[in-house]
Amino acid sequence: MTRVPYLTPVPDPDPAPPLPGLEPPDHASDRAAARADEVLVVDVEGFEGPLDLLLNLSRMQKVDLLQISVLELADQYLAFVDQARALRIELAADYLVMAAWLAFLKSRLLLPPDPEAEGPSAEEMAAHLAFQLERLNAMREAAARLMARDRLGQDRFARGAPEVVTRQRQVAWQAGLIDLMRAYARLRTRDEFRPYAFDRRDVFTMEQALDRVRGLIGFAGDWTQLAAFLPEGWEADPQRRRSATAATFAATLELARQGRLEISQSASFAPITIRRRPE
Amino acid sequence: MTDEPLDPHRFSPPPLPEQERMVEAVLFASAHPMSLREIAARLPKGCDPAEVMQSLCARYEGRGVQLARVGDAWAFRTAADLGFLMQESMVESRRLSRAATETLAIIAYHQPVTRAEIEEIRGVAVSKGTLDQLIELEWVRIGRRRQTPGRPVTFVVTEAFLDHFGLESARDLPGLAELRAAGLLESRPQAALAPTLFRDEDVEADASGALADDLFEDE
Amino acid sequence: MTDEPLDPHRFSPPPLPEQERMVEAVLFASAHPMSLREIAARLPKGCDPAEVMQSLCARYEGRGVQLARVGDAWAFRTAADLGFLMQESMVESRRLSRAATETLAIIAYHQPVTRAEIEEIRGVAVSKGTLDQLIELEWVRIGRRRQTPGRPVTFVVTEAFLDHFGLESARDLPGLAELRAAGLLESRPQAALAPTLFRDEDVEADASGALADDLFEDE
Repeated sequence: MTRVPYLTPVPDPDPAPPLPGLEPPDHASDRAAARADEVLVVDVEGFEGPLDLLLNLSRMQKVDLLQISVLELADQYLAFVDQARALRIELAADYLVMAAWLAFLKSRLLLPPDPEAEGPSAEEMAAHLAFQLERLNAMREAAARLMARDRLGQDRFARGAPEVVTRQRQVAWQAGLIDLMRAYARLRTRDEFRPYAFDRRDVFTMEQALDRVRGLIGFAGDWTQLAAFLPEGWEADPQRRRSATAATFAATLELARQGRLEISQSASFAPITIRRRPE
Repeated sequence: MTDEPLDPHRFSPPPLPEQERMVEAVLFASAHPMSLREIAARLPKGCDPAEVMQSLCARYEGRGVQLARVGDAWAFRTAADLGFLMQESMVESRRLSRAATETLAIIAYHQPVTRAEIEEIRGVAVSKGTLDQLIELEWVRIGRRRQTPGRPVTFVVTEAFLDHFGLESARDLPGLAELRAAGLLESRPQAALAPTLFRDEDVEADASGALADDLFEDE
Repeated sequence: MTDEPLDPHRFSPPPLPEQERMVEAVLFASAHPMSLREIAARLPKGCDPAEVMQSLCARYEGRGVQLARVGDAWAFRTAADLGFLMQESMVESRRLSRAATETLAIIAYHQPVTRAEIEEIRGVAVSKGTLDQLIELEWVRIGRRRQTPGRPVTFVVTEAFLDHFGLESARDLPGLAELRAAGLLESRPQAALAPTLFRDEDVEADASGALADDLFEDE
């Protein structure tokens, strides 16, 4: 069997190291006397759980945490729990769980290993406990180191009067003027609202042509050229002439359909002439 | 505290460069400008903040931060020419509410116009927030009071408004006929239309004429 | 203001010394560390704060105020050796309990770490107020969920933590390398090796899960 340091009881010249939290020091021989004294103070509150208590107990072995004797530690812990029990101090459940586990571990460590046994060996369990204690200790030291750093607001300071950054909200208007004009138009045309409006400056509509031709046809007893029916001011501009011609022609077709007038064209592309339909 | 050297000559003060560091740190961390006396109170005995301040000022000469004198006191301040960095300009394209746009339009077209007149045109009450917003945007300001009973205040558009909307004057705003001619009374979007479309002189005269007799007689 | 160059190629960025002044001003004005991106957002287009950071750092080397790196961000802080001058500005911080400091250290050195892991290391349940306090101090925040059964939430330290303790990054934690070399930062499977000191692991995972859902969305 290899020699595992944390399994070896550490020889201690002082057979009764004082237990933390228990005053006066309690070891087996003193226990009765101490109990009689009734000045015992068990300060379980001072510990952050059983691991913390174990860590404190292990410190009394005055050795590197990797060298601690888990056996001795188990004894010390169990003694502590016994003491608390004797004093009828209610220990939190996790302290008792740890006690049971340590008692179990102790028995496994003392007995020769059972080759049939499953699960981790007693040595592995003890090693893990040692690891846990070392890790907790390391974290505790790390916390202390952290707190000892040059801290902001204590050793290092930020600008005491930070300058205010004004948030300038710029509103971007992509169609600002259009919005404005639309809004205005919307307001001003609310009463004469038309769902669809189109400015037909250059478009002569068929309705307009119908009105015009209906009015004029009464005077056209003889064949008259279509061009004569075009409205005034629509002859010069080609676009306007085209629109007016088309509208007027469409209007004559409509009136012909209604039997109001007759249309004639002598040849292809010859001028179109119309006249009122004789009664 | 009681062990503090009472006799300034007992211990010599820190060397000047060290004092400079100290003043620098103390001023930096202070929430308020500090007078020379306040600074001296923080430093070890025997320090002379006045002397230090001079060299510290020189050190920050031309830097992005400067030591500024505030009354009798001193403080670090952003260099004046970098003040623009202290503004976080967030360009947020938000649309003015419909109420605000309409109100602005009415003011632009009819200025000077009273609140009652705006309400008459819009057909609804103008909330205080709307006018406040326009005034805050510096697009609208308060004009002279109308010489009518109650002497109501009038609203007019500002230079900033003209600037923002690229107008020479509020009279440049197109009239109804032009709006219609430009298709602005249609429901379909006409975002591409630019105001230069309506430079036509005749229509201009027409429109503003129509505008003027619409509602109000300006004086 | 509105004439700010929008096109980065239209105007070349200011010369480097001028950029340095600008970064100096922007960082001086802020009480909190600013990332390079945040700084760049405040400078004219085309500036590269990373480029000037080094020379700015060098300029403040040994001064009473120093440029400190905090994670991805930068901040001006007074030199640590001058802290004694600022006793009056000292923020009387509530003393952290031992549980809180230990928990903080465990989170810093083991991050990302679950609550169950913290409890395993300390051998005691994490009391309700401890994590709350650390989160409230903004030293600890919730990280991503661990991709293990129950998807427990993890805890990590923040930039404010680094800032407070004067660390450039979590990699600069004192003694980190030694602890790692000693195997003290590994999480070892501990099933059956140690007593189960608290039975509420599932409940715990559940509870912190609910918390995380309430507050944070990880991706």
